[in-house]
Amino acid sequence: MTALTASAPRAERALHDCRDAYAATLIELAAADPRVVVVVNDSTGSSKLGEFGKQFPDRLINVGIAEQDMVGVGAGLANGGKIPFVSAASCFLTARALEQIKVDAAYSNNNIKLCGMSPGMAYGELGATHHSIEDLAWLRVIPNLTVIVPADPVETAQALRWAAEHTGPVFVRVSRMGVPDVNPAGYEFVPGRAVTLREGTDVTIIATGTVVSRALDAADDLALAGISARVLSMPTIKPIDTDAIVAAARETGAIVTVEEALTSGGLGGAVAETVVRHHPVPMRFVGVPDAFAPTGSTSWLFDHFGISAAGIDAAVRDVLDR
Amino acid sequence: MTALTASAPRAERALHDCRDAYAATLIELAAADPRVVVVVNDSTGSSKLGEFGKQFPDRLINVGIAEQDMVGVGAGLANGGKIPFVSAASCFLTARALEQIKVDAAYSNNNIKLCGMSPGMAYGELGATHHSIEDLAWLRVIPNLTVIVPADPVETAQALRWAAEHTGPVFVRVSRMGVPDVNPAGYEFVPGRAVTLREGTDVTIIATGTVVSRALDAADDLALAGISARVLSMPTIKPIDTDAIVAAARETGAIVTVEEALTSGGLGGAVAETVVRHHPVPMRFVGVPDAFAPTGSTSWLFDHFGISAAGIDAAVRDVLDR
Amino acid sequence: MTTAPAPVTVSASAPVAGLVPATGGGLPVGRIGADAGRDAVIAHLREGARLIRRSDIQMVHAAGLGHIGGEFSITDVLATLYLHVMKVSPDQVADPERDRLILSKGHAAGALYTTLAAAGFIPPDQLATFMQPMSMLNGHPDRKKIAAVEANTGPLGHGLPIAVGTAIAAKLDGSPRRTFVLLGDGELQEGSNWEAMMTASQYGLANLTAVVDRNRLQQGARVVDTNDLEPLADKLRAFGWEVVEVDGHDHGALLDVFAAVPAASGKPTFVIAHTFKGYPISFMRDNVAWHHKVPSAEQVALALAELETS
Amino acid sequence: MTTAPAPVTVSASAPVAGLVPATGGGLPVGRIGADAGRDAVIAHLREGARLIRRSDIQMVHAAGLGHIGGEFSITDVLATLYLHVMKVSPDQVADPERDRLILSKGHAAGALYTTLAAAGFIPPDQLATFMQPMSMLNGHPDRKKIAAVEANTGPLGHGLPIAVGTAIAAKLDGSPRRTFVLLGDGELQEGSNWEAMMTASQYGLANLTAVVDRNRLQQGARVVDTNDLEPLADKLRAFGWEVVEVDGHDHGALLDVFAAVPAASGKPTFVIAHTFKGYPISFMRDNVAWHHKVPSAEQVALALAELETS
Ligand SMILES: Cc1ncc(C[n+]2csc(CCOP(=O)(O)OP(=O)(O)O)c2C)c(N)n1
Ligand SMILES: Cc1ncc(C[n+]2csc(CCOP(=O)(O)OP(=O)(O)O)c2C)c(N)n1
Ligand SMILES: [Mg+2]
Ligand SMILES: [Mg+2]
Repeated sequence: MTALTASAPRAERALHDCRDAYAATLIELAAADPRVVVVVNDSTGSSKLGEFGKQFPDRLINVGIAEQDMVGVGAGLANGGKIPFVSAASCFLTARALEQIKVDAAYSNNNIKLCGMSPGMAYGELGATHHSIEDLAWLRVIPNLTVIVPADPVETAQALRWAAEHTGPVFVRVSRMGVPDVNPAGYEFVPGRAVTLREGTDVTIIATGTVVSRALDAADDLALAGISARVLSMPTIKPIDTDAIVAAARETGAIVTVEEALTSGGLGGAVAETVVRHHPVPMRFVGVPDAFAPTGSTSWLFDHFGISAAGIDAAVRDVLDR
Repeated sequence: MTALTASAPRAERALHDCRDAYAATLIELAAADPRVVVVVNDSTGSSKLGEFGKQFPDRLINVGIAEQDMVGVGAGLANGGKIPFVSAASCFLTARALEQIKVDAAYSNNNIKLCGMSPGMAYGELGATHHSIEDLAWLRVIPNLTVIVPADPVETAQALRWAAEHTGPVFVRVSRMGVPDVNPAGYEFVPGRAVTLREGTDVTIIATGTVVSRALDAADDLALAGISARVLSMPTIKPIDTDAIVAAARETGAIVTVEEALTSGGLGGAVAETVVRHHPVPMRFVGVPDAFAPTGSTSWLFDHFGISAAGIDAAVRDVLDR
Repeated sequence: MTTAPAPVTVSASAPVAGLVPATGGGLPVGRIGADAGRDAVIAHLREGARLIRRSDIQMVHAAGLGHIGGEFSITDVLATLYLHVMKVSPDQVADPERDRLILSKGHAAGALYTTLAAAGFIPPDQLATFMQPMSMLNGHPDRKKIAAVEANTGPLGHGLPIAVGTAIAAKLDGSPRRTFVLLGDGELQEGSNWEAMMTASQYGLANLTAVVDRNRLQQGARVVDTNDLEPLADKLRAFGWEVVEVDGHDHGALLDVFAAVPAASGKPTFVIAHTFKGYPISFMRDNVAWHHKVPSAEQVALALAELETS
Repeated sequence: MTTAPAPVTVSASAPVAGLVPATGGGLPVGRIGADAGRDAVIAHLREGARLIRRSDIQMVHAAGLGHIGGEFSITDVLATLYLHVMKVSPDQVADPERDRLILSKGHAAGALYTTLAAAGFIPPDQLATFMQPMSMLNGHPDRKKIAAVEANTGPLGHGLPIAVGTAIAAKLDGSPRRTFVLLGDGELQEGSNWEAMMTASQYGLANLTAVVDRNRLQQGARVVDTNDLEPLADKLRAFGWEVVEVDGHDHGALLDVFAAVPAASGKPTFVIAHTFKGYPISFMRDNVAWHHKVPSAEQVALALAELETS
């Protein structure tokens, strides 16, 4: 995928593993509220919860490699008055325990927080079994479940704090691949609310999670070519911010979605359904197309699938047909 | 949901349980090909496979109440040269064995046929745990999996025969609630191909499976009010018939989808994604909204959610704004 | 702290043959405390179970849906727990310190509802709404609609992991509250149960009691012909549990078993309750056809007559 | 019908300290037939395993990714199966009558790939592409890319159900072909395994052999500290399997165990292979840190030196 425009110069940006914010925030929440517990499936290390376990050994519940049990135990802990954060690789948490998520978490309205770690293609070389790119499509349709995809460490921490306060089932995707800070100073996460990171009039790029920074880069590049792209960050996939989407459709006339997920069913699907209901406009979808990914590192796969400033740029030009 | 127009008179139509066509076709296939076997999870009776078991006792493999095992065993049988039809209530097959469907069936490209019995709200009164209304959204996004939702017994039989011939993973939703024959005499199922059951110019109703007859009824009613509705039956959800959808959007300018499933992510989602990509038009979605259903019989729930001629009629008028 | 016995109403009248009253009549029977004396408790449980079964079969008949076979096999266990053993009462359903029961075999919801009605947790007149549109009495229990329901079940193999979670919560709280979970025997074919058993053993959950309704029948066939569980006690013991076998229709024996929990060993306890599907009705008992068959009016009348003398 | 022994190449040269060759050198070693005599077979397997480990550690080092600890614990089992026991050879990978091995602990793909290379199923030069873009050597095995791979694994708890399916297929065909499945011990915490064990027992799958790599370590901790499996043999026996315990690094003992399958009892066989994660490398052995740690060039050199004398 080659860029159609020259790249704008990029500022040097430190990259963060959102699991660090995750781990620190859980420790903070646990220190403040004795009801906070964590449930893992032999995933203490991959969730960076070693320090949590040192500080709260009884409150780190490791059920072993048993995802159905893990979510069920989480539901039971919620019944027993705890606030469980179930922390497991997103691929296994969602694919292996989907009925428990549907029934024990959502349908039962239990106060359980499901934390999908290292989602998307964070485990690039490990292959399709370890890619969690279906999770947004699978979870978004489950009633009564809030689905959050933070874009940077600050948003991760805020989303977790909100989840701890909120009574009810929540899924949070906690990213492992390095991301820069994308939200402005003083940012406050509001569930269900899109964030306008850049104003624009020709097209709107709606991105979620790890790819928000790439959407911003693409907007920089497009500006050089005289294309004014609005950039919306969409941290909540469910409930989706219908107003922001409809305004984008109405005001900019075209939408490109970007996600570290399948192009079907997830953010792109949610936006498409909203758009045709309220204000039909042309759309393009950047993400993983309908295929199992080949072997490759995360960054190689991002480029391979065009989940990059260049790929977004191309999708914008395609939807604008110029 | 009350009809906005008078109902057209309906012809008396015999209703069929598609499981009968299912059972008869599996016996026919098994008689013709010794590789055909069936795998069940204590679901012999609910799959109407008693007679199959009598005729082919060794080829009805009952693993007990163990869905993960069931799909894995099916994958292993395929590896061993068999053509396994895995036959279980759609709710449990899809929610409980989703990772096995992703990995052992689709990613492994095994020659396995997954038969989701009694899907949708066939188990109305049994509640949301037994409703399989997420299955289309969940399975449609899995690469390399063909997803078929037959509308009547003839299509059920033809889809199964095609699945047996086709090498690769296939999911077929086998309906339990009574449906009339909707396809014309001489009908032939073609995978990936929509069927135009009625021509029309003002709007297109795209329906799948059990609700196709309701779409036809709604078109009858709408005709009385001078609204010309095209009716497309969409037996294959994946791959979706892009050409038929785009033609409908272009030629009729508005689309209403109808499914015994959530209004998000399934047929409606697939059509919305196609439309915004190729020819954006306004859409409405008839199905189960984003909620767990209350207690009630199948027919009560259909009416409750407006998955009826009257509900479709209302959705059409809403999308046409008249 | 067992709650004081509620007034015992034993007013069920003999049924008019062929005529099916809307509910069992005579519910609620209420809970009975330990101070009543063992014989009185057993008599109360026997009568309670009889009235619950009366109510259940009529309810299933009226709804035209239900799982009467697997409901009758667990009625005595449920009656023993809710009418006496468990520290939970209608005014305590939100008390964090309540004992909990999770009906993992959620298809037997009818037995749970009629037991909860008998114990005063839900108004008996609600039983007439079983499976009706917008009823709180869904085909499988829904905790959002009934406060006394601890978990939404229906898909098999969910209850034991949840029970492990409530038991860990109690242990973290240093609370003596107990968790009970009732499973089907066919249900034990679900692997999630064995995951949960390992966790329960690892965490030393002596406060957790699982009861398996060992009626030897599942949906479509005998368990032994589907996916045998034997040697079941050996399996459970190898998974680190205390195992007790009991006649699941003998209230006195059930009382003894539940009184022995938590086990001195610190292990969780698995009770193998030997039962009969459809017990004690002659034409239902041990008959796989009665998994979800709905009794006709005549069959209800026959069953009610048999229950009179049971 | 064991295939004739392929020419044995034992040309591995001692490594230059600090210098890591691209692959192990000397692969493939080929299969050895029964007619070679037991001592020759054992010598061949020992040398094969040594070369496989050489190759594997260099491959993992070069890729900067892999699960070397859990690969070294199963190398001897894999070598025994692929270099001698199993009736499958490179020109037979599509033969319906081949024996099958399913690597359920798919994270140990590196051991499988190097073993397949040693046995001639994949070109040794492919090993240099491990984990690289578009490689056939993915982090977990993919049967669409490698004909000798029977199942795409990686998520734990998938292999045994699949193996049950291949074994039922063989039984339906009246074929003597055998199925082997290799699992991790931590993996046995997945309930799907226990479901499959019940099915295997019910179907009397004597043609099925499961091997558990009993290295007593899982990803983040010791098994006993996570979710203990003991008494493991009792569990497996209670689930209807023959149980054999063996030193999983002793090729002769492994040969004896596999020769005894199918068991006369008609039951499936579970082999508890007692192993060490990271065996035989002094600084890796029995050390949980080596689950997916990648060895430095110095560590590779040290390990290769230790392998010379192993
Ligand atoms: C996950 C799942 N698979 C299948 C079913 C369908 N089902 C309902 S009851 C039943 C049989 C249960 O047998 P058992 O546990 O012995 O209970 P009993 O019939 O004796 O009450 C089955 C298979 C289900 N409810 N959940
Ligand atoms: C379903 C699932 N959950 C979690 C993981 C992550 N994981 C990979 S390896 C591993 C530990 C496996 O332990 P064991 O089976 O003992 O294998 P060993 O580490 O000894 O090779 C875990 C938890 C996984 N691959 N699949
Ligand atoms: Mg039973
Ligand atoms: Mg291990």
